[in-house]
Amino acid sequence: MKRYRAFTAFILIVGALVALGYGLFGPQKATAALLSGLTLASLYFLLGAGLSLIFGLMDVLNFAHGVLFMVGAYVGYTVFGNPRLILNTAPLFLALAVGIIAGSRLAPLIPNRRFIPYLLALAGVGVTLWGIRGFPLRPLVAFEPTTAGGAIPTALAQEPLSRMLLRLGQLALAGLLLGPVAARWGREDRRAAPWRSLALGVGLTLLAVLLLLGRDPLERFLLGLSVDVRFFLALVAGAATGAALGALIETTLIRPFYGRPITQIVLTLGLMFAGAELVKFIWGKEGRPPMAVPSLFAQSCRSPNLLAWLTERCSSIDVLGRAFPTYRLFIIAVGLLILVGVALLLKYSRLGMIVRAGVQDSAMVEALGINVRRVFMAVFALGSALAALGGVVAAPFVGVYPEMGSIFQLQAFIAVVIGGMGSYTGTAVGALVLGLARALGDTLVTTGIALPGMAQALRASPAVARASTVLMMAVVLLVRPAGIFGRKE
Amino acid sequence: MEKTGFPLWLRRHWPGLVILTLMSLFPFLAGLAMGDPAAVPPEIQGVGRVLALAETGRAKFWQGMVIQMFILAVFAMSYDLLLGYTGVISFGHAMFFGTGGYVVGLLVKHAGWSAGAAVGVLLLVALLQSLMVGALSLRVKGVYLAMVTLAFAEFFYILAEATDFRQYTGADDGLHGIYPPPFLSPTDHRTRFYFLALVFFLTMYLAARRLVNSPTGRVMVAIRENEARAAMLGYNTFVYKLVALVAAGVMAALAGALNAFFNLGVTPSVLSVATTIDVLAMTIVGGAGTLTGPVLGAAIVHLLGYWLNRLFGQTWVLLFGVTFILIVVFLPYGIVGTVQARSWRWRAVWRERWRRIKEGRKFPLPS
Amino acid sequence: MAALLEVQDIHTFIGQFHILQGVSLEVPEGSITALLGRNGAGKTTTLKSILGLTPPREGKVIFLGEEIGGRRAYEIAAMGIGYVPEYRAIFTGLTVEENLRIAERRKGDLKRKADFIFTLFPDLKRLYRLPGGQLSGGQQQMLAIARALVPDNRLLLIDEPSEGLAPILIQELMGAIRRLSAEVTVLLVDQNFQMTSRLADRYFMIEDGRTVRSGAMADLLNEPDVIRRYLGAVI
Amino acid sequence: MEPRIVLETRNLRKEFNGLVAVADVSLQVREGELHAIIGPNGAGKTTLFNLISGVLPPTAGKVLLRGRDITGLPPHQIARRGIGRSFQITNLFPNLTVLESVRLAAQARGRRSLYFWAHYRRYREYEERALAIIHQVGLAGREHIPARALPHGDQRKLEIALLLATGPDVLLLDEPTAGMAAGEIPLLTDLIRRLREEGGRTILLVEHKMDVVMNLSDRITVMHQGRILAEGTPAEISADERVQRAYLGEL
Repeated sequence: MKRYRAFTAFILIVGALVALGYGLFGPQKATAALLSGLTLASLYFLLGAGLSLIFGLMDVLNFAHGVLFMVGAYVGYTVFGNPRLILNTAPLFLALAVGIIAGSRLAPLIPNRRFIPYLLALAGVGVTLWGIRGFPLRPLVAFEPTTAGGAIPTALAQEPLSRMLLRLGQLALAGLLLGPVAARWGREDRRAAPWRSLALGVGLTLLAVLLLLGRDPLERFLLGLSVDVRFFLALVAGAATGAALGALIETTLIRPFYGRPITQIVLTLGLMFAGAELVKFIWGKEGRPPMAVPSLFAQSCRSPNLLAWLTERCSSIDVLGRAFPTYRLFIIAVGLLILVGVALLLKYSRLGMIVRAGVQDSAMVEALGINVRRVFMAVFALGSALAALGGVVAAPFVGVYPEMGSIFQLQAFIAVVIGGMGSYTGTAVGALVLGLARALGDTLVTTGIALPGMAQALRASPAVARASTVLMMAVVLLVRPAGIFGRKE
Repeated sequence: MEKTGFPLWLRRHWPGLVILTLMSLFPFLAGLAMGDPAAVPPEIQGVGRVLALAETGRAKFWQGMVIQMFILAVFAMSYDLLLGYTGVISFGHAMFFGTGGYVVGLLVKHAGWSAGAAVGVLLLVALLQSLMVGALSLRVKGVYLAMVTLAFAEFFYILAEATDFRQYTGADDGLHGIYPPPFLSPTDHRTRFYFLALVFFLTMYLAARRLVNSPTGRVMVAIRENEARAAMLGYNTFVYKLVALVAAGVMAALAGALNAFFNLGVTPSVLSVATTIDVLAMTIVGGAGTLTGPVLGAAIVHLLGYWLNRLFGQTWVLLFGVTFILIVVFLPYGIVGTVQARSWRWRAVWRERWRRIKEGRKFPLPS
Repeated sequence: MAALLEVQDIHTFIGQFHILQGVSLEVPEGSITALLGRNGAGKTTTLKSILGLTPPREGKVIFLGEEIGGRRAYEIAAMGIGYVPEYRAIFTGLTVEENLRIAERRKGDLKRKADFIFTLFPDLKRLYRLPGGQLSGGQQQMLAIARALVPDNRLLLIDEPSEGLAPILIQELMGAIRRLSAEVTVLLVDQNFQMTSRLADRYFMIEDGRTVRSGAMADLLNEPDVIRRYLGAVI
Repeated sequence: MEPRIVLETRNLRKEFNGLVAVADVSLQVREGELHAIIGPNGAGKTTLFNLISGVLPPTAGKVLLRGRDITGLPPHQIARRGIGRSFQITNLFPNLTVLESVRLAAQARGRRSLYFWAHYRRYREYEERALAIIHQVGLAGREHIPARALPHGDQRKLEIALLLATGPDVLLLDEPTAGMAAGEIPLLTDLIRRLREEGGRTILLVEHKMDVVMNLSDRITVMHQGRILAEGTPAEISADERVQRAYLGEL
């Protein structure tokens, strides 16, 4: 019955928003606003789904979620437009990872004294700094991303291979030093088969060396690919980076503080801050214009309807006489796809079953012999991947800039609070409500509010609409402190 | 023999008194040690010379550093009233600090009010703001509260940055030219401003200490320890959390106002998450749940920021973020918190031993 | 008869409270052993400590001849310990089938054990597709026990199974526990002394976080004073 | 003369997701009496306490205190109206000392808790009252030990001290002897008896230990599966055949 009431509330709110839109702006503008609303809702959902899943399962509120969204966007953007940066930096990370994997195997050989981990960590950080010292990051980043078939103008930014190989060695050494510390930090005694980590180590080493040796042909190859393939690669790379970072955050900063929620929250808050600074450090303070879109959305024309668009590949489509960018339809589609996909995963996979059970009682799940923490890590990685994917999808829509993480995270928070924390349905609903409200608000403040007795309509910037969603959250909190679909404590 | 009256008071408070004396003498000591003798006309001699020296060179700079520490210390103490004493995790504390700056800024610069009147109105505004924010956000608990307070803070941050109000707030450039009365100018009379900040800090410290040691403060601690149980004793925990939030909000707003006067302006960054992280770092480094902790934390964090900036330039913000994470990981109870827990346990052990000895039982002492 | 499980002088803290202050016990293979004691004596904590859900800070837990103290709960459980917690912690949002399937350690566990489970608890077959939350208290209890039977467990830890059940259901439950004990060793905690005294062969008595007595159940029944003193039950 | 009814529940009902924990319980507690509630685990005793003390809202029914409806009031208001409650599971302020905890409870009774400008030491009466109660429950000499460092039995005593310090006229005691060593129980029963005789307080007690219940109570209610099975004097109850079967056993 309660569920029923929540559902009615949801229908009423959405209905009211739609009616308000049509009443204020007439069908033309209102439909466009609603479609924009769906676009925003889709992005909010991609961010909020991970937040909500992670919170529901492990009671961790990840304040760094927006950073993952932003990192996804930046990585996707870079893979798409400037593969040289990736080809020159990825091997460094791989070398470090290989070192850590090998080093964690050596952990039992290290004498068990208290000061030794600190010493090793210090040495490891020192060698890392030594290894990246003087790396020509600035010139590598400086390139403007190119469009289809373009080339990066100069070869000067790259360091000679010999220097890069030396760096790989240095970082692998740093990893070796850090490995034992990492193994102890995770407090997980690794009894997995040694061949596994051996295979992983060899594989990663090969990959690193191959990337580096083949960096020039690879770059030419990547830039020669069609925009569509590169866009797809950007999506995959962004999501994969998100997943990897999520897993890393979970193992290093969340897991050791299980049962100390305040520490966890404060840590993710610190990460949110440091992450934004790191992005600024690597890519600079200035943002970049929206990324190029796949060819399906690229022709500069306006299609009269959906069918025509599929053949004409226009950048916009006619909606009741107004142009609407087709790429936004893609964003909506991705959101819907993920919404359904994750719902199916939760409902029918064994992982989903464990997650649903774990949301209720994770200790009992563990008592059944299931490694709950590995499930936690998987969910954290999944949530992070969704956020990062959202970032890549958003890049052609809003561009990339260092504040995008906190801006979208704030809206995702509000969506999750409105929908009800820890509820998957609630997140979708909250995202939808907030997206529609935001789009209407944006239309309202930019076209102006004409109050009776005023000579001129009152106009404002979209920032005001963005701020006003906080007021909306306040109203929901007053009426239902746990959100529309929230569980009452 | 129990001593009473003044000697007892002295015995209990001597460390504080020593620190207070040092703080009062600081401008003069700094003047003597670091002042620029060349900048002071030779005809000024004696006490006047010491005073003039304090307004020169590095002495003036370090006074500024300490003034900033006093301001941040008050800000951190106010945050600790929430986090350390009441157990409320708010991530929107920058909101109050920024409100302080912007309210006095708007009133002094655009309405032409005197600084005193502006601060008076600020008190009222901060009271109303914290009441409203508290009434809304305290309806939820734990991480929800953290999220909601962050959203409220971002609300004000966005408004301060919004181009719509540029003519009032200066948008992303900030609001500049917030002058205190000329005789307290932080540029011309830094030593006077130093003493203003010192008096402000002391007043706030004593007020906060009185609050945490009042019957109300005891209930706040009880809420931190076990909120449900406090309610079962008959306390309306919402009211006490609201009192804590209002006290913290007003204190932070006053600190923000003084900060605006000292820097002669505010920028939207005082309302940003970075400010909340700063204050969180100060509280956690020093030790949440103590008043001296945040003060110490403010001093350490401010100095750390200064040194990191000097050593690494632009990158310092990133390094500060990393340092913050390391501090949280390795010092979860802070400096004062850790020391106190140690000495407290130690005292408890000895008290128990003493009791057993007095009772004349022949227990083997626990080793 | 070798002990399947041996607990040696464990001390467990929950938060800052010292709950277990020296619990020792032995569970011989093939028996039903009862853990007795009043509310708050530390029985549930003992079970959780064995399983590693509240890891003991001191002392040893030995299962199948291996020291398992300090291992993670899932590793301990996967060695062959099934846990039926207090308050029937079944997953209310999952169907009966999913509640059983989630306990599988190897694919096909449920298929192999289905017959055994349905002979013990015929009701569950009828309710197979229903969400756990819609089951009655007794049915939930049956499901919780059935869940622990899905994988090949050597030992079951059963906590307060009779709590809140009508007498007739308790009879049924006793029958089920007796029958399943032919296949698996049981360590049983229950306030219902009528029930435990009829089921168990041996007992360990806990008071204030310490083991205070142990022995054969038959001997305990001849000591009404002891029962009254430690359990407060009227015989 | 018929004694006054202090606390009354009318058709009180609580369901959790369709599971009925307390089913239409109507209970009348008379002034100055010690009224015990017994029943097997899961019979709904603790839930009943939670409903009376406002921790849980009832699904249906009413709670009346001296004839006034207090159903659904928040716990702190119910506490201020004079219903004090102890908990089955130790529920203390872990880092506060015994004296600090009890003083807080004593302060809860007064009206000065919002005096944020004064030092708490100024109100000696709270401290004196706290010390007296600490003495009364037998915790003298342990005033400065934090709650978490106390042995279990002392924690139970502190629980009772907290309860007494708020000065309630109706006490809800939820298994006060839970987890106490057998030797300590007589001290506690003595204390409960004294409380009643001195203060004329009304006590509602949930307890498993039958000899404690039989010794102390004026009236016993037996609950089973959320319902009231029987009610009467200790003698009546121990003679009741249904009670024997459902709870006391047939051996």
